[in-house]
Amino acid sequence: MLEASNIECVRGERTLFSHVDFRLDGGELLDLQGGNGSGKTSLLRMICGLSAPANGEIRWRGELIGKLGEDYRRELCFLGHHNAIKEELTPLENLLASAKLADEILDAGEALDALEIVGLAGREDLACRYLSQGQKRRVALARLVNERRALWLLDEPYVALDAAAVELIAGLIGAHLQRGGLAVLTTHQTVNIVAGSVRQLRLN
Amino acid sequence: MLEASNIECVRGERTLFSHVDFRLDGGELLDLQGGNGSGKTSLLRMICGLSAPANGEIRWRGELIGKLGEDYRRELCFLGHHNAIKEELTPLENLLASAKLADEILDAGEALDALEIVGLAGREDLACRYLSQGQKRRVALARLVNERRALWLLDEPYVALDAAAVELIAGLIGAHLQRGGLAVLTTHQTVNIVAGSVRQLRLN
Amino acid sequence: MLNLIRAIISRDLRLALRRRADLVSALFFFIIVVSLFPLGVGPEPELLRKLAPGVLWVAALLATLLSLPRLFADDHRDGTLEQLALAPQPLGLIVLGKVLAHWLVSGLPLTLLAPVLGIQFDLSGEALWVLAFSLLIGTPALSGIGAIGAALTLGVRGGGVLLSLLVLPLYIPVLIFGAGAVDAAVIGLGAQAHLSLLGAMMLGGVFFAPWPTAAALRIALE
Amino acid sequence: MLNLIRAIISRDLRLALRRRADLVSALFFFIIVVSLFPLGVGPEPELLRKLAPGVLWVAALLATLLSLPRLFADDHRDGTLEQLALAPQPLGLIVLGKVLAHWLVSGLPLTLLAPVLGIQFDLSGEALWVLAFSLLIGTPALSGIGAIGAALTLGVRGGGVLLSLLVLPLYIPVLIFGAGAVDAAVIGLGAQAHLSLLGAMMLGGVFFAPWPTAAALRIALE
Amino acid sequence: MYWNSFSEFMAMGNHGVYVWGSVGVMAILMLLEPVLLIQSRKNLIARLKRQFRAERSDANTDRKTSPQR
Amino acid sequence: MGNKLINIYRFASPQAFYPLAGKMIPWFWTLAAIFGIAGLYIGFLVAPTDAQQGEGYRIIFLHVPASWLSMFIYLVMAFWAGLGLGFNFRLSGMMASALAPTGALFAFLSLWTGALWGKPMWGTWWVWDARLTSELILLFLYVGFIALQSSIDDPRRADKAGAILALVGVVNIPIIYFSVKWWNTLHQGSSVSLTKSPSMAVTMLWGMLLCALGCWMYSIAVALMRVRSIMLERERHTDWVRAELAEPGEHAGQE
Ligand code: HEM
Ligand SMILES: Nc1ncnc2c1ncn2[C@@H]1O[C@H](COP(=O)(O)OP(=O)(O)OP(=O)(O)O)[C@@H](O)[C@H]1O
Ligand SMILES: Nc1ncnc2c1ncn2[C@@H]1O[C@H](COP(=O)(O)OP(=O)(O)OP(=O)(O)O)[C@@H](O)[C@H]1O
Ligand SMILES: [Mg+2]
Ligand SMILES: [Mg+2]
Repeated sequence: MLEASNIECVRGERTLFSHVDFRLDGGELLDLQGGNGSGKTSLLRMICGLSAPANGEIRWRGELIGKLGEDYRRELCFLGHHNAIKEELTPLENLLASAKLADEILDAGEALDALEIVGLAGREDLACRYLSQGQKRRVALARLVNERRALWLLDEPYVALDAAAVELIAGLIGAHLQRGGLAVLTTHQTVNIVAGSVRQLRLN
Repeated sequence: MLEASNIECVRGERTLFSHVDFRLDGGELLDLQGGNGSGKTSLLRMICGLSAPANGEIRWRGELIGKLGEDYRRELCFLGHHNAIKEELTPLENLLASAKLADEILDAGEALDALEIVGLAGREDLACRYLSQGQKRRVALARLVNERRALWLLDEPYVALDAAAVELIAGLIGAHLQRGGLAVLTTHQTVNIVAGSVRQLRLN
Repeated sequence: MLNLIRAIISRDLRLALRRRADLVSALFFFIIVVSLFPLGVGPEPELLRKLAPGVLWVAALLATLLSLPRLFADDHRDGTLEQLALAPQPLGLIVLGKVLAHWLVSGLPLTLLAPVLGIQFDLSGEALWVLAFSLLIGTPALSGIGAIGAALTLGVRGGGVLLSLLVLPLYIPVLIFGAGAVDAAVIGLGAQAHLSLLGAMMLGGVFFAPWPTAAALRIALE
Repeated sequence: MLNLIRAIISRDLRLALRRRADLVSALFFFIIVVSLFPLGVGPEPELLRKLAPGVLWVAALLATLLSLPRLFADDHRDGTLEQLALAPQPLGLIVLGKVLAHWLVSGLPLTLLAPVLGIQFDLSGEALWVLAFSLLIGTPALSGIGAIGAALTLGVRGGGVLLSLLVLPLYIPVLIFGAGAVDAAVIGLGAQAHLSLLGAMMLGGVFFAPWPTAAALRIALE
Repeated sequence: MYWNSFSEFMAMGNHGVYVWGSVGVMAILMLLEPVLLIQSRKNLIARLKRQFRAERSDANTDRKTSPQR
Repeated sequence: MGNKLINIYRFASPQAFYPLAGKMIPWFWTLAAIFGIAGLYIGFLVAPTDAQQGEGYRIIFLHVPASWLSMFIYLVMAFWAGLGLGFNFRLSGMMASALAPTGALFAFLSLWTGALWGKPMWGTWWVWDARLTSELILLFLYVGFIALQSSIDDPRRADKAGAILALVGVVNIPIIYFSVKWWNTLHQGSSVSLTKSPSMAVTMLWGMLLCALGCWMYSIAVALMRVRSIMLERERHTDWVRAELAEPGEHAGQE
C-alpha cells in the first residue's frame, strides 16, 4: 500500500540519506531506526507529504502521494515531536477540536472515554498548561484511541511517558495493526508491539 | 548534604504528595520515581528553590536553601524539561552564553570539545533551529561535560536521546557521583548508573 | 465546507476568549493610540477634527498589523499548523476560517468602538457612520492581506519587521481610501466612490488572499 | 558584576542581531507610524508641523510598548529564565542587563532616527536637537518601567493587554514631558525644565525598576 | 546645438542643482551597480575556487590516510 | 512531472544558460551605451527649453525612463517568479532574484529625480499624492522582496516565498500607472500614448524614448551579470560549476 523508492533527503548542504526504499502493507509496522539527527523526522515528514524528497517518489495504493492530495491525507494520521495541543484549552477541548479539524466525528462522550483510557480522568477540565510533560503527551496521544485511519505516522510517541503509558500506546498501535492498519514509528526506546510483521529500516 | 523533611506539594486544589523526606550525601544519586503527573518536576523545582513547598523544609549543608540564596545557587545545576537553548544561536554560542550567565569560566576550546563529546561535531555553527530533537537536547546536556558544581538536578535528561547518547549522559552522571557530587534524577527509562549508592524515592 | 470554517472559527474564538489578550489587545491598542494623540498634540478641537479620520484609520491599521505575527505563529510552534496542513480539506478554506476569526477578534471590535472614539474628536453623525462603515468593510481586507504576509514570514529570520515591510505597502491603499472616505464625509462630499473601492478590496482580501496564504504556509512547513 | 551585565547585554544583542527583527522592528514600526500619519491626515505642512512632537513621541512610546511582551517571554518559554533565576547572582542585575540591552535595541535606534523623520515634518534645527535629546533620556525610562509590567504579566492570561494597562499610566508622564519639551522648542521656549524632569525619570527607570522586576519574575516562575 | 556657452549649460537656467543632482546620482548609481557586481563576482569565484581546492585536498588526504574499509 | 516538462527543464537549465548569458552581456552593454549617449545628447544638447518649466524640465529624460523601467522590471520579475512557482524551473527563480535589485534601483531613481524635479516645479520635495505614494510602495515591494529572500536560508524556499509576494504585489503596477487618471493629483498626466498623437515636442519624445531604451538595455545587461553570479553560488555543488571554474591546467572533474 505504501511504497517509497529511491528516496533522498537533503538538508542545507548535507545529504542525510539516499537510496531509501521500502514497502509496507496492511498490518505491517515500519520501525524507523537511526541515531539523533539521522533523518527519521525528515523522512516521516516526506511520507506525510509535508516536504518533498530531493529525489525519488512515494506512492500510496500505487499513486503518487502528491497527486492524491486530500484523498491521501484523509487516510493518514501524523503525530510529531510537537504535541499540537493548545495550552490554554482543556484536554477535552483539545481532543474535540483536533477531531473536528481532521474531519472526524467524535462526540464528547467518546472523547471523555478516550481521555480516561490514556489516564487523564479527573484532568479533562484543567487547562493543558497545568499538566505535567507526560500528561500533555497523553492528551496528544488520546487521538489514537478512536483513530481508524489506515496509516499512522508516529514520531517518538513514547517520549515523556511513564512505563504504564508506553505499554498502553504500544497496545493501541498493536490493535491498529491487527485491524489491518499500517504504521510507521520512530523511537529510541525498545518496546514490543504485537504486529503482523515488523520491518526495520535503519537510516545512516 | 541535601536534606528534605516532611515536604508537601499542592497544585491547584490537589495535594500531589506529602510527608516526603530524604537525605542525600556526596556520591549519592536520588532516583525520583513516579508516574506522569505524580509531582517529580514539582519536587525538583522545590529543591532548586524556584517554588516553595506548601509544607516542610529543604536544607543544604544544614541550612535552609531559602536563606542560602546565591550561595546555594552557586553549587547547583538544574536541567529541566525545557532545553533552555535559543533556536537562533548556534550550539557553540548557546553553550558559551549559558556558561557565562552561570558565572562559569569556559573558553571556546573547551566548549567545542564538550560539543564534540556529546556528538555535535560538525554542527557547532548551525543555528539550533535546524537541529533534530535529540540534537537540541544534546546541546542542553553539553553543559554537564564541564560542570563541576556539587548538586545536579536533572529532569528526564534522556528524553529524545538515542541509545548512544543515553549511555554517554549516564556516564557523565556516574563520573560526577564518583567525584563526590550529588544528583537528583527523574526518568521513565531504566538506565544503569555507576554510583556510590542509589536511593530511590517513589512519589505517590 | 462551511462546517470546517465554522469549526476553525469556533476554535480560534475560544482560544481568544481563553487568552483574553487577543480579544482585547487589538482593541485596547486602538484606544490607546487614538487617545494618546490628543495628549501629544494638544487639545484644539479644530485641529483634532482635521486629524480624526487619519488618526482613527492609522490606529486601526496598526492594531491589525500588530496582531498579525501571532496569526499563525502559535499554531506553527506547537505543531498544530502541520495538523491543519494534513487535514483532508483545502488549506485555503482553513485559512479563510482563520482570517474570519482574526477579523472577529480584531477588526470587528475596532469597528464597533470607532464611532465612540470618533465622538471624542467631535465628528458629525454622518462622518461617524461613514467611519464605522468604512472600517466594517476595510478591516476584513486588512486581515486577509495581512494573512499573506504572516504566512510568508512564518519562521523566517527577522519575521516581525519583515512582516510589516511586506504588508504595509499593500495596506496603504486601504488606508488612503478608508481615511479618504471619512475625510470626504467630514468635508461634506460623498464617500460613495471611496467606499466601493474599499468593498472591492475587501472581497479580494477575504476570498482571494487565502489561496496565496495557503501556498505560503505549505512553503513554510517544508 | 559589570561582567555579568556585559554578558547579558552581549547575549541579548547577539540574539537581536540574529533575529534581525528585534533590532529593526521597533525602528521600522516607528518609521511606519510616523510616515502613515501624513498619509492619513493629509499633506498640509502647517498641520504637520503642529503634529510633529506628538506623533514622534507617541510613535516612540508605542514602539517601546510593543517590544515589551517579548522582553522576558522567549526566555520564559524555552526555560532560559529558570536558568537566569538560578544563576548565582542577584536577579536584579541580570534584569538591569536585559533592560539596557532592550534599550540598545529599541530606544537608541529610535533616538538616532527621530531627527531624520523630524525633517519630513519640517521641524527647525533647534527642535530636532531637543527631540533627539528628549528621546535619548526618555527611552531608557520607558524600557525600565516597561520591564516591570512585562515581568508582572509574564505567563498571565491576557498578558498583552494587561501589560499595556499596567504600563501606560506610568508612561504618560514621560510622554507629556517628552512631547512637551519638543513643543516648547518648536514654539521657541526653553525645554530645560521638561528635560530635567525626564532625566530624573530615566534614573528611576534604569536603577530602581530592575528590583521590582526581579521580584515579579520570581513570582512568575513559581 | 541649443546652448550658447558651457556655463549656461551648467547653470540650466538656475535649476542646475536639481538637474545635475539628478544626473549625478543616477550616473553614480548606474555605474556603481555593475562595478559592485563585478567585484562580488570576483569574490565569489575566488571563494568557490578555494572551497573546491579544500574539498579536493580533503578527498586526497582521506584516501591516503584512511585504510581501506 | 511529465517528460515534456523535463525537456523544458533541461532547456532552461542554468548550465545551458550560463555561457549564453556570458556571450550576450557585451552586446547589451554596447546597445545601452549607444542608446544612452544618443538619448542624453538629444535631451541635453539638442532639445529646446520648455516654455513653462524652463531648463528644469530636462530631468524628464532621466525621470521618465527610470519610472517606466521600475514598473516594467517588476512585471518581468513577477513573470519569472510565477513561472518558477508554477513549473519549478530553477532558472526562473534566479532571474527573478537577479532583477529585483535593478528594479529597486530604478524605483529609487524615479523617486530621487522626481523629488529633485518637484522642488523647483511644485516648491516641495514630496507630497503624499497617489502617484508618488504608489511609486514609494513599489520601492517598498522591491525591498520587501529582497529582504524576504535574503532572510530565508534555503534558496528553493526563498524563491517560492518571493514568488508569492511578487505575484501578489503586481496589483500595485496598474495603480501606479493609472493613478494620475483615477485621481486628480499634482503629478502630471501621461503625455506619451499610443492612441493620441504625442503632445510633447518630437525631439523631446525621441530623447526620452532613447534614454528609456538605454536604461532597458542596461537593465538586461546588469540582470544577466547578476544571474550568472547567482547561478554559480546556487549550483556550486554541480559538476558544471566545477568545470566552469577549473583552472586551465587542471582536470575539471577529478575521480
Ligand atoms: C518623487 C516624486 C515623483 C514620482 C515618484 C514620480 C513618478 C512617476 C512615474 C511612476 C512616472 C511614469 C508613469 C507614466 O509614464 O505615466 C512618471 C512620469 C512622469 N513624471 Fe513623475 N514622479 C515624481 C515627480 C515628478 C515631478 C516633480 C514632475 C514634474 C513637475 C514629474 C513629471 C513627470 C512627467 C512629465 C512624466 C511623464 C509622463 C508621461 O509623459 O507619460 N514627476 N513619474
Ligand atoms: N540547514 C541545515 N544545514 C545542515 N544540516 C541541517 C540543516 N537543517 C537540518 N539539518 C540536519 O538535518 C538533520 C535533521 O534530522 P531529523 O530531525 O530528521 O533527525 P531525527 O532522525 O528525527 O533525529 P532525532 O532522533 O534527534 O529526532 C539533523 O542532523 C540536522 O542537523
Ligand atoms: N492548577 C492545578 N490544578 C490541579 N492540578 C494541577 C494544577 N497545576 C498542576 N496540577 C497537577 O500537578 C501535577 C504536576 O506534576 P509534575 O509536572 O510535577 O509531574 P511529573 O511527575 O514531573 O510528571 P511527568 O513525568 O509527566 O513529567 C500534574 O498532575 C498536574 O495535573
Ligand atoms: Mg526526530
Ligand atoms: Mg516532569
